[in-house]
Amino acid sequence: MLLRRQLSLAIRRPIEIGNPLVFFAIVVALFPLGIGPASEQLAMIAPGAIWIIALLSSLLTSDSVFRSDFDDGSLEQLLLAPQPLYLSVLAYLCAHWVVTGLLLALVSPVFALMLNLPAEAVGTLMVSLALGTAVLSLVGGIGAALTVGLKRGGMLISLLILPLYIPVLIFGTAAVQAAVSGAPVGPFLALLGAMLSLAIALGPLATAAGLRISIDA
Amino acid sequence: MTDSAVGESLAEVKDLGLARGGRVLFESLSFAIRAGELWQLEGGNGAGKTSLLRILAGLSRYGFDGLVSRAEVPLYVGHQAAVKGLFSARENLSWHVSGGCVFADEQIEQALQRVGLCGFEDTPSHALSAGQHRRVNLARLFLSEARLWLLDEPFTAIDAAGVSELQERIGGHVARGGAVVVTSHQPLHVDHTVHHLSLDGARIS
Amino acid sequence: MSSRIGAAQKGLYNLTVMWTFFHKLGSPPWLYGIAGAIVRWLLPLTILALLVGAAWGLLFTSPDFRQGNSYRIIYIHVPSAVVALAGYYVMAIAGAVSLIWRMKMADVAMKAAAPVGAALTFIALFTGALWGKPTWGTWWEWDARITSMLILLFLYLGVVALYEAFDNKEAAGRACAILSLVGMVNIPIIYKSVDWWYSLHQPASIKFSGESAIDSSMLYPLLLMIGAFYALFTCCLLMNMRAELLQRESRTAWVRRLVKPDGPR
Amino acid sequence: MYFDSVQAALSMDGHGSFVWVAYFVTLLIISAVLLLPGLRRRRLLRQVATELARQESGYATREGPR
Repeated sequence: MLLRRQLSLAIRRPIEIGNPLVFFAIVVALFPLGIGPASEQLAMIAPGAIWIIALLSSLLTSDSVFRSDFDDGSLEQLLLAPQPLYLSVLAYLCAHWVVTGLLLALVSPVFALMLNLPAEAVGTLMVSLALGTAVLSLVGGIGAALTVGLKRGGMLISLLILPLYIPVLIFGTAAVQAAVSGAPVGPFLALLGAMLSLAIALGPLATAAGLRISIDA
Repeated sequence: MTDSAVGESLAEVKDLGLARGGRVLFESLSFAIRAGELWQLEGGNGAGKTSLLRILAGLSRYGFDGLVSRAEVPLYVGHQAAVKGLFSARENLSWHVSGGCVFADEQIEQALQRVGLCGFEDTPSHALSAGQHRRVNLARLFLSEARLWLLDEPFTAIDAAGVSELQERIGGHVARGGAVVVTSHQPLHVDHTVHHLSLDGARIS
Repeated sequence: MSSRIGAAQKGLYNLTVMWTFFHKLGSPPWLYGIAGAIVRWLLPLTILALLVGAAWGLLFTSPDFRQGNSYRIIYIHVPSAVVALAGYYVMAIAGAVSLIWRMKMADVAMKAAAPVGAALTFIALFTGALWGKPTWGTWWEWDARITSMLILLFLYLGVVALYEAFDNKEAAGRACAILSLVGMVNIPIIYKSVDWWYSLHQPASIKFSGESAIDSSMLYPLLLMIGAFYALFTCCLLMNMRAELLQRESRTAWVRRLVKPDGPR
Repeated sequence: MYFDSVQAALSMDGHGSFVWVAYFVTLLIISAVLLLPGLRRRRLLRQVATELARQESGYATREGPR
């Protein structure tokens, strides 16, 4: 029920969904300008580039997950809700993932072609992005919960959470590079899946505790 | 409205002490809120009324010493209206974050009428005035199942008719065995014994 | 030589035993006094151990046959790295204790551990870079261990920055406790993934002498330095805690009595 | 003593500069980390002392600066 509320809230304001996608498109366009149009160079850095941009866009949007509810007081009501906070936070983060991560994964083939990533790697890219952005949203939620009470939390959240994003980035890029070079992709995706299960189990717990502290401050 | 045995305590506080910025607001404060009681918290600005209410509600769990226990999750109406600008009044209430159960449509309609918002059910909330936002929030009084109500300055930005309507609702709730803790500067005209807890001298009467 | 390592380790050991034994009492004045007592004898011991270890490692051992004398940096690089990592765990555990049992003293310990750990991590990074120059010819080498050290430094800076960002210091302490716990869970994952990533890109790179590989004449000074660094960390932690206690309890009676023995009751 | 002369110890056949710079910087940081808390403690104690003195002579109100 809460998930429906979050999704309707997000859909109610389409521009909010568009922002990460536009951000993604612009930054992807920057890369060829920065590195030069030669296609083999682009192909070489394409997996890493796409993953880093996905990571940054997830980070930028995760700050506002709780902020709007915190400002108008409905976050306090959330703490008093009869259902456990773990589920409510999970609903919040799933809504955030669907709106940013999933869409990114669906749209990524377009950007992959722009960076002329070999076609057979696009499938792996989408799957790894879908899995990876879920982990990013869950971990980003922890940072958002801790900094929601602060006025100038935006920059701080990146310092807190980026080190925790590194394993996801490493294995996500490795999965796509393996796909490019034709190596088996299974193990990398399995690792991403393992990280996802860990993030699902522990992420919302830390986020819930973080919310209780930010509300109390 | 489940009727509870009168005298069953809904919230217990044992030697509660709170200091803010080095100043001790109150200490070793003990009292119990029983069903069928109406409490009014008094005290100047900054005397810690809101903090005490938040501690009672369980929003603040750190930063004070002493024990607070409560029978069930209370209904907390704070300064902020907890109303999303994007949603209409009806959506705000039907999907309300703390409302576990989903209310039938006519229940919401009836609640909005009681708060004087009939005709505004479907206008997006950002078109409503601040007073109307608070009325949407206060409409939850007519919907909530919680027996313990914690109302923080409920009468601000509400016109005379609304205030009397709310006081009558509070009286009804207390009569049916609920308990209400109100922080307000206006005296309560309710035909019910009002327990006063003044935080200035931490006196209980 | 090894008796001094034993002393430092024993000091640390009975400190932890006392700590868990007394943690019920956890009252500031007691902690202030006991920390002072420990620092009084641990500080000279640490300085002595550091000097002896450095002199021994620098001047008395023979150079490594492959890298010549530049390997002598190992005597500060490896100990600071090891203790920096241990420091993060100390901070995370102190955070957990302050969260679960609501103990103010653990919160003070966490706040005190963060800057010391960050300084040690920086030493490890700086000496690692300096060591990289003669052996690999580049100032910054994306070696697995040095990259993990860099990430550890970011984790430390994250905790310190979060603490400064909060106005209400108690909430800051709890938020940092959560962040350090999340960090603690992630450290093994980060270390493994960086090691794996490193082996993916440069499988054949030479691995400079790991602890076990070096022969005994170089090993002893290293163990001494590790013990000395542990003692150094404990010393700084206790001194920082004393200062932190004074800051938080500056208005209480025991601090007043401390300043003026016949101060007002 | 492995090195036969002080000069050899300084040069360490080419690597000396790196080794000594590393040790010097480490010494710098360690002494900073060791000294800072002590100074801070003394400053805090002095602060409390001055505040006490001022209170006794009755200038500041009961609150006094923190």
